[in-house]
Amino acid sequence: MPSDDAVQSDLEQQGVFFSTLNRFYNWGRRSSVWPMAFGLACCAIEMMATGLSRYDLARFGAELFRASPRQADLMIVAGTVTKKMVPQVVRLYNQMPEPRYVISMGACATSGGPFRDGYNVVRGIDLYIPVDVYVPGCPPRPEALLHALMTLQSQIDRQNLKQVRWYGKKARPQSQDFPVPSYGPHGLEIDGKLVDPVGSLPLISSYSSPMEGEQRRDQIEHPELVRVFPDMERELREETSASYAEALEGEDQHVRR
Amino acid sequence: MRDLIDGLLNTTLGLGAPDWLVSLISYVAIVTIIFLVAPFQMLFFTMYERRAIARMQDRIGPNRVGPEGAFQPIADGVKMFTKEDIVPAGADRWVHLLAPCVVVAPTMLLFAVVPWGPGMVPVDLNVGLLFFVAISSISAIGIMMAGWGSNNKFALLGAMRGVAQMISYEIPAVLSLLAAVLLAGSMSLVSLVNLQAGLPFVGMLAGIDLGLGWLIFTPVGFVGAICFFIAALAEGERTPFDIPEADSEIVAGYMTEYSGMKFGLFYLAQYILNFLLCAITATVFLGGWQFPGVNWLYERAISPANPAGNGLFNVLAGVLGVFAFLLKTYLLFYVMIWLRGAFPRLRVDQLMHFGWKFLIPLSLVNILSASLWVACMQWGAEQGMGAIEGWSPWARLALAFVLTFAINLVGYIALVRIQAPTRRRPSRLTGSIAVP
Amino acid sequence: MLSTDELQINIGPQHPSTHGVFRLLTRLEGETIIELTPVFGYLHRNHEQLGEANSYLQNMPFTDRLDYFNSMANNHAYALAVEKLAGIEVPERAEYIRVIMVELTRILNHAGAIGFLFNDMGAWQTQLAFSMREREKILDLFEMVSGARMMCNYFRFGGVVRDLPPEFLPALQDLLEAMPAFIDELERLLSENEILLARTQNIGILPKELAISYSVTGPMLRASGIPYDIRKAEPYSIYDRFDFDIPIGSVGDVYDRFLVRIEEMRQSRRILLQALEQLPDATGSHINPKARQNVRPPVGDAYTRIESPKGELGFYLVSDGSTKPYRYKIRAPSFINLTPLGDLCRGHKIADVVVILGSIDIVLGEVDR
Amino acid sequence: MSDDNSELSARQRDEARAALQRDLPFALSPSGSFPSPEGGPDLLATSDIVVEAQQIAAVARYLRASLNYIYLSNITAVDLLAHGCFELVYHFYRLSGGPALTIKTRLPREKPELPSLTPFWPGAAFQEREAYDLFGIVFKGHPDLRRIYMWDEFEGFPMRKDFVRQGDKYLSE
Amino acid sequence: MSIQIQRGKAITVDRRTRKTPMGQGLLRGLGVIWKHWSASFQKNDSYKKIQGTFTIEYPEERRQLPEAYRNMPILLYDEQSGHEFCTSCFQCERICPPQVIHMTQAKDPATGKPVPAVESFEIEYDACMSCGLCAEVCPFEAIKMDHTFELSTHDHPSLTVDKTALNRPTTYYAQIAPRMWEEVKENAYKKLAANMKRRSDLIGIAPQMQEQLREQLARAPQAEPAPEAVASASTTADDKAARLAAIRAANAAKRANSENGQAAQGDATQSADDKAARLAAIRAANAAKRAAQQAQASEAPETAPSESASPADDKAARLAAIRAANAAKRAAQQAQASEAPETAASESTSPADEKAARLAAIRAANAAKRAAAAAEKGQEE
Repeated sequence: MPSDDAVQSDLEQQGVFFSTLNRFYNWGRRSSVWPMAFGLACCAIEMMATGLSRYDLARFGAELFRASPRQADLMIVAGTVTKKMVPQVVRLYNQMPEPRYVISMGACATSGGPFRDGYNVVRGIDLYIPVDVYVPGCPPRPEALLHALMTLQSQIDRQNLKQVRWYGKKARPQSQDFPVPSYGPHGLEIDGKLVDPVGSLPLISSYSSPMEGEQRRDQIEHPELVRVFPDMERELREETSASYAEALEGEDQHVRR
Repeated sequence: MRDLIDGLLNTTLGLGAPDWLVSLISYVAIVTIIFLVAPFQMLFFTMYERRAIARMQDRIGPNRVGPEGAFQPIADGVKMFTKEDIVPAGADRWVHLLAPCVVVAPTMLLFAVVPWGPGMVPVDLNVGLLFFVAISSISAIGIMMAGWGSNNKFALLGAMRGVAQMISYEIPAVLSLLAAVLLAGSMSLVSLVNLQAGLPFVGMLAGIDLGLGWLIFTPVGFVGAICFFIAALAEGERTPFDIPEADSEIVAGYMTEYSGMKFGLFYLAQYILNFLLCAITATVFLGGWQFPGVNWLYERAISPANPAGNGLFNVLAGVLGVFAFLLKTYLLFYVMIWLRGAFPRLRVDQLMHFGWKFLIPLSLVNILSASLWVACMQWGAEQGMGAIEGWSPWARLALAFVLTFAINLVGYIALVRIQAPTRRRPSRLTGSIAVP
Repeated sequence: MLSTDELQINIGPQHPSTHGVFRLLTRLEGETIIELTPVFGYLHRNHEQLGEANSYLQNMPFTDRLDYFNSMANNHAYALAVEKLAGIEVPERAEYIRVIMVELTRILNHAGAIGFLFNDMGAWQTQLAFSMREREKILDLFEMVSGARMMCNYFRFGGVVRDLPPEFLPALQDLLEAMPAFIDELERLLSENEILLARTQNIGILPKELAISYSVTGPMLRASGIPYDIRKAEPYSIYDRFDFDIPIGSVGDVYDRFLVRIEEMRQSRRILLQALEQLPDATGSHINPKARQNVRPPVGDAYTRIESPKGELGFYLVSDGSTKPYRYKIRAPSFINLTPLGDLCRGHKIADVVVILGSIDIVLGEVDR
Repeated sequence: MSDDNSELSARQRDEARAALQRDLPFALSPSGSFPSPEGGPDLLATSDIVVEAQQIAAVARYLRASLNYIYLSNITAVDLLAHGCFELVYHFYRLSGGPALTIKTRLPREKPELPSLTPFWPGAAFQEREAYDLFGIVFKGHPDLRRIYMWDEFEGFPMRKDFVRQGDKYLSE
Repeated sequence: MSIQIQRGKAITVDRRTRKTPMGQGLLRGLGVIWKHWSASFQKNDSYKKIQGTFTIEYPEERRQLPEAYRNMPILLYDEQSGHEFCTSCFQCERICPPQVIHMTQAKDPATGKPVPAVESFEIEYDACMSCGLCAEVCPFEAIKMDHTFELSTHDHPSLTVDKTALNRPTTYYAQIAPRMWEEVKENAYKKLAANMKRRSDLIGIAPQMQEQLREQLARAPQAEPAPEAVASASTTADDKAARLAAIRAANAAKRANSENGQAAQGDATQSADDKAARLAAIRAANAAKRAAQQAQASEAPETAPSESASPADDKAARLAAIRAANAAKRAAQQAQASEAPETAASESTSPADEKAARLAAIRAANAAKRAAAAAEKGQEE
């Protein structure tokens, strides 16, 4: 975290009390991360195994899997997120109160994993909600999930009481509701615009992680594009006329060299 | 408590404080202590439950936050305090906000009548049990408010279940307490505890006071204790009766829409209520602070009856009494945890079935036994007539034991037999085709 | 008469007890169900479509993720299908190793199913913890041979990836030694427990005739009283060499389904003991050295099925002579066992839905594929 | 092992074919109603029983009533794009054991309609809905023919071979 | 009706419903739990025990992972010579079920001919399904499965791992999987020795070892690159087109890079962009090659002269290359543009780039495919 040191020194200037309070606050949050009982697929079984005898997530104070998102701090997206499931996942995330964290467990939740070329599979949940920690693996070992929890804890340690969302209207990164996609005839839509067509790549970019401000890295790329690149030919012609000659030139040079 | 303050101010310091000031000071002190003790109990209980149930499941439980996980509940508290507070869209805002308070406040009030040790009862009401029963049912309103105010179907379902369950199980709870009240002839919790001095089974008959004459050693008390404890499980929403918040069926019941400290309050109320239910069971049936040595110490301590006593004994009696009381309470809570670790929950209709068709009749039978017991023990003392008038107290006790034991056993067996599982018709199935 | 309104409730897709992402549209009258419609597709991961874009070998790891509890059984069914399609022989030792793995899978699946039943009924994970403890031990064995806990990817066309490591057999012996105690303990928790009897007996009764016309398979079919086990009915691999019984139920309710599962765990242990006894005599290596993994089967189709822990798991493959299957269809037991759910639940309470669903023992990876 | 099974299944098939020939001769499909493309593999060639699509319900009921194939295990749709048809494959079993009896039927891609088996085997309901969802095959007489995996608003049938897909997997196609 | 069961029988399970329930079942259940509770003060460390605390306290205690354990693929290099075992035979890239492996073959800078060594090698750990097929098919024992599972991070792009991060010395692998390495060691070194003869200069040396070996290698006599089997293929028009495409894409990427460098952003930006563009280039090249090969294969049965076919293919491939190049350029520009306002968020831009690049690659491939198909059709007509 590049901004972390600055924040820390900033804090020191403001006095020991605030710094201590911040530390206490972070300690409280890191020691009591209650996950939501929310499993999607294969990884959910490993998530359960993590909570049970052999690995015992409870040691970290995180065994109280809450059934209601209102009482959960952590959403472990454990498994493949399909297009049909995304609206529910986003809605659940929106229902969680701040501070909330997301662990994207396993390859599928991170990037679609082995199923990423499937027509109904989302290429990573970070297209729709910001993710704090990614755990690769298919599925990750329970130990890897514990490691992810520790990574999350170390991240929470670096958070700053002043920048925590929802305290006061002026806190910079505001708590926000993330847009819930809706089902459309060709894929998922946000505000009537196709964002994740079935059988094609998503037309939106992923969210940056919350530490970086939770912004979408890029806006909807081709809002006018319906279906699987039907404008390919037209685009092809345009590009050809513009850059074919140039490219040929370059090639000639290369050949000569 | 008031006596203590009075003694401190007027006798020891000789200030001659007016009556109202003593009362005021004592109430403030009581309230402060209760507000300190109650959350501490809750914190301890959550930790206790998590560690104990982890052990039952071959694992360790929270052990990384503080030494052996001791600060885990504090961390939970900090987190809950700092969590965002959400009022769901479409919720009835004020009802939603008030519900947790309505649930927590009565449970706090209940602390007022719990006798912690000899002479250590905040308020010695002469209708202590009635107070307890009456106040504890107020939280049903809070639960209904929570369910209604949340604008959530699961919450509503949970609230309905919760209220139905609480109201149904009030009855067996009251009936089984009634048996104890019959024996004691008083509704004061202090007099109930005082009754249970002496030896097991015989009470004060032998004249030796070991503080073990608990009601649970009599057939009446035993059945009463079981009935009350089961009803307490239902009222405290513990497994196997945790139906209002059955997370595998209706998400989190009436708490579904509550976040942050509002949820924390429900959590608090629940654990405090559990503590109190265990405490009342311990007080009424397990002798409260009665323990070998407590009475002996207390008799030698300063009190209005014995102004020449030793102040140190007062402290020792208090410590031992509180220790005994808490030990019993925690053991009872261990039983609750144990049940939670072992059993699934009942279905809502089975719960009602069990409450109305088994528990209530059994406690009625128990009341019959209790009145017989009272009759046997007291018959002839004043009335001066009857067949057993001239019997020695030992013979009367034996007769009461045999009679009540027989009645209770017969009642239990008969009820179990009646409850033979009813065979359910298979539900109407469509698409059934005769297959060769 | 009071007139009551019907209440519509969506159980799922995110719901703690749905064994995955799965939605039950229920219409309630009070707490009694008048109609229940399952809605799935929330985990539709396009296995079949991806399977047609993959080569035959590439599909093997994908089968792991179908029924993610029983990857070995899925591997087996798929390997059998490709072997049938391409005409590959399997050495005897490989067959024994396969049987050992699949039977271990069955034990862990059934133990898990029973644990989840308790969880669904509201026990606080304890029985699940016991089940998962045994599962962990079995997964240790799987990890030893295949390198992964859940997604074993262990079977190959004509055998298995690698031979059993030397530490495997002693560990398996130890495990089998402790197995009866574990099963007994589970049964002690399950049978005669009054709460459990009240919750499971006469709940979700599926009569024989209905079970057949609903194409139900596996323990569910057997609990309805039909002794149909593919290991006996159409023996594949080397299952005709083992002595074991088929447990059947008499009523066909939830309780029977779980008693059948417990008994099947015992029978699986029997098979394992026999397999361990016969394994040293088995000939051949762990894989047919002539079998090419980059198969290019002749044009044609093949359907094979095995008795997976959840029921009949079938693979229907169509080959067009290339390295990729032209059609790759999975006949998933959980998917078809779900068909009677609506009928089973009608007239019961919400709480029973969860129990009935748990007794069907579904895995959404397989239902939605 | 597998030899026994294949022999057994061949015998079963022949018996069933003979019985169908005897009792439902009109149901057996005339072969070659769909053209095979030149060059490509002929996926239509099969030794299994091929029946007329519209008669599938009659055949299935006959199999159940007369030949004791009471157990319908599997329904598969195959999109034979090059041949211009869909093939539906049904697998039936006897409860007394033995391998599957495979019944195939073909229907044109333009108008894929055939009778549903759900009224006779309620267990076929989900499988037929699946075939409808992914291939667009319409089962007449199905009580609840809706999409099962994709959402209701979705257009198109993703398992058809001509459904456009993009992704790394399809780079080499 | 019913099935004939050989070697066994059907047994009806005992429902035990005859007894009147008196609560004894509950007590027995409680007894089981009590046993577990009381035994939980000891450890359960044996497969024979079913009671006792079973927990492994993970960060402090770790379970011994079995040798066969597989998590993510890694590449091996020989510590002595510094040579990587990988020869970029593309076997793993082809078998990889989720298609997460991307590589390019190294070329001799002097002759431009391919050398059995790998130039760039990237694995998307975030989509890897840990199936181990890549390690299984590798004929040179170059790719192996790692045991490290502690890979969780907040940084998604960092999960695309390049060669430098993938390389591990053989001693590392021998340590985690001694038996398995012993089995294949000899074979691996034999093949490596053969391949080392065909590598010149620093080609095929692990980046970790390059500094160390630079002087040593400079002193050593230059090995003459042996004529290769691969080289013969390079004479065909298709392959040439494909190669051109790759080079073109690479050039574009390089250009994009240099532009970035001029913009004087941080190193991180450059590497991120570079990575994205490189991925695009690799994919475009491979796709074009495959498309070309396919086109060629489809031609084979026909007797049509290859002259008429090859220009069309060439054109298709060239188009693909242009598109890839354009896309890469655009991605780079976009990255640059988006960077400009906020100087700090250098890392955040790369996934967008990567996606754009991926998109570009796929589009390029599609275009190539389509062009090839069109060419074919044209021929038929």
